[in-house]
Amino acid sequence: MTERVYTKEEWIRGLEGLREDYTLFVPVKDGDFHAFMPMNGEKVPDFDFQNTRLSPKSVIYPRSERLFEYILGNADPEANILKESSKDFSPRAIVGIRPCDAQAFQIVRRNFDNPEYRDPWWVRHFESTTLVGLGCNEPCSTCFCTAVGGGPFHEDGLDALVFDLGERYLIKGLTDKGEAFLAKMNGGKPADEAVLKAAEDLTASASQKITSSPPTDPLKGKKINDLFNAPFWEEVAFGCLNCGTCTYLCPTCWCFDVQDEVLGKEGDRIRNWDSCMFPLFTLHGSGHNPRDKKVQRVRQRFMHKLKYYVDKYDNGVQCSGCGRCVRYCPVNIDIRDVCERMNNY
Amino acid sequence: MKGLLEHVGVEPGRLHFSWISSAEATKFVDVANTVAKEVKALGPARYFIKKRAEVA
Amino acid sequence: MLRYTEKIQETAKRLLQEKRVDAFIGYGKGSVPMMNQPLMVSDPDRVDRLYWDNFCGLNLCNYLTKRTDKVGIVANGCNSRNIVTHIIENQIKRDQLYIVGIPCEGMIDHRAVMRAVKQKEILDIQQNGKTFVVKGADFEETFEKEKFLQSNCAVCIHRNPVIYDELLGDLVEEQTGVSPYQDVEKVEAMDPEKKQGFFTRLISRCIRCYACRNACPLCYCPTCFVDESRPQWVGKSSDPTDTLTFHFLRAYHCAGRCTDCGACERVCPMGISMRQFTKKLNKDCQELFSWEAGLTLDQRPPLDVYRPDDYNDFIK
Amino acid sequence: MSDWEAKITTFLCNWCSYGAADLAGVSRFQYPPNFRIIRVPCSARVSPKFVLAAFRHGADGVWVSG
Repeated sequence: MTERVYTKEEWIRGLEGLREDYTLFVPVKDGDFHAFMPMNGEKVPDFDFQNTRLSPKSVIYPRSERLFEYILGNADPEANILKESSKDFSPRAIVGIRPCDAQAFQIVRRNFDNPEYRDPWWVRHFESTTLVGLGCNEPCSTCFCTAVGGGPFHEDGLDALVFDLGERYLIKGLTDKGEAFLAKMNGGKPADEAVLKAAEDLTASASQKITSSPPTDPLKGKKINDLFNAPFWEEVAFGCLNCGTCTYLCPTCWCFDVQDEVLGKEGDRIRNWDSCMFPLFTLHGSGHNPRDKKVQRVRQRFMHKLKYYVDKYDNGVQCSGCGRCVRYCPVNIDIRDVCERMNNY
Repeated sequence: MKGLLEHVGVEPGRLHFSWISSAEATKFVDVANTVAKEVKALGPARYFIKKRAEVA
Repeated sequence: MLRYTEKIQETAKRLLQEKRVDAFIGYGKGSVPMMNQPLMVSDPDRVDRLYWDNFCGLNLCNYLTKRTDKVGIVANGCNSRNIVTHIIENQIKRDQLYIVGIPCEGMIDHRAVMRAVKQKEILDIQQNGKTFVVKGADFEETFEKEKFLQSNCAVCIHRNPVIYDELLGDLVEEQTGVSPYQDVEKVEAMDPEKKQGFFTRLISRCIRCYACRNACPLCYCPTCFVDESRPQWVGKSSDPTDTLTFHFLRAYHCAGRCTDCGACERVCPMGISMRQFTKKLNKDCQELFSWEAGLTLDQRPPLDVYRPDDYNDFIK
Repeated sequence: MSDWEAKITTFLCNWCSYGAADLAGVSRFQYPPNFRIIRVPCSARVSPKFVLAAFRHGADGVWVSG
């Protein structure tokens, strides 16, 4: 396992040097918040951030993705055939991804890459991406990663992890992908004992800063039907606007909607993010909608995350505790509160 | 409608409304000429046209 | 502002106990600072969850549509105007409502506060009349409320509720001398190309979560045009033209009805200022029809009626 | 660019302007060929969606006439 120390300037220079080998996605300050954007020499990476507004899921799973395309006509021999769109699967790296968001990819992976079903685009994007995490020195009060099996310096799901030690960064390679990334990166010195000790202390102190931790273990023992018919859903759902903020900001929401867009003699099949909060999500062709009430949709979101997923994959909840939905829900529906209610029911 | 379209940047000469009775063939021709002239003067539209989606 | 909390609780309790209303709609204190949760209480013993402060920027009229019971509701200036609009549009009947009016002094813009503390995490906010204290892990700062109003509140000229059954405080003085449409005028002065650039940039961050549409009390159609599929008017991808079409038509559907309550902007997770669209229409309604939405129950809105002296210049 | 001809989506009321266009035709009046006429039962049938749809499909101009 490689462990190297960089000064902050060295680190940025090292990343610059990697731009030939990788498309680097780095946190960039964009107006009021941070977003992962490709490092292109113009935008300055800013690693002094709490977390990005939108999760980095869009790097692997874009909000709209062209899957197939066709053209009509007689002149072109390639015409009249529905072809898979060409995609860029060259190596990418998300640098500065928080451990919770990296863990989220593992959660989503169970859905997109399992023995029954394998999503070729998601898997190839995921495999070509190196996740270089940045531990959280100062977790937010809304974070609850420790409650869902993660932590501010959790290593699962990451290829390398960076510790921010004030003046310097310590970077640890964790997987082959991470080691390859480090091998290509210039600069840095091998880490000494003092630095490793500092990193350990940081990890311990950060975990203690996580204040909210709704237990998720009791969920497994509950009966689905009991929770489904619980009386509290009406109350939880009352304020809900049925907007897509929670699902679109969530790093573990994976639902999509495939749309055909036809324009004259050409057309595309596009996969877009969809949200279980929208009535259209479950609308049948017949006009029937099995989830046409707000309360049914809100229940679906929480039941899926906190119960169905738990039962199906037996691998914890479908939530990485990043706290985005808690912070940005316009009507303050708090998943921690809902989880408590489900626990106590 | 016209006000908001122009506000978001569609040129004023692109959208026209008129009121012509079925007996007013001459007015129809007049208005048709004006409309065509104004739109031609603006050249081809470039804005608000749905092209192939700009997606990944 | 905070003093209203107790009064709201008392009133709600009384109304529920006297069976004047079946349910009472208000705000509850949120689990994170600067966020409040819309709340419905039907048990008189649970009114202590009701709350009021400077961050009640959501519009509660959303929760009135299609109700058949009798409801009590708290309403400040803009919310009361939306209630009027609802009544005019037959979304609820006047005698179903018990409106508890709150003279409003403006809501605080949570984004402006975040900017002022450089996006550091806020753990607690104390509100004391004209100032408020923001506390974080390693800082504590005091700000003047006046400077942190939501942009729609800063130019609001209808702070007092226009319709109510009971008022919970003395009417406040309305602001005078504000010029609400300065930003609209700035855009109006641009040439078409600049305008295109302005609006393209404005909505470039939009993720199409439809929070603005759903937070808007005016948007109560059973099927929104973006959800229609036969024919499909708008694509669902992140294509800029589709996004622009959505914002354009959403705004257009609010013509002559928007009360500039600011809920759309408040809820946007990406901080898009979509009031730039609706404000232009408000300005046009003001100039062409001398109309502001939701001020009276006795007059039909301008796009609803024909008058021989209607503005006619756009027709050849 | 020189052979560019404007395409103008035109919504005409069946009872008014469509009649006028018909009359212009039988009277052999000349008018420009750029219009793509859609006959509607009344100009009030034209929803703002139609106008946007026309622009989205690449119309250079839209003319609504009652």
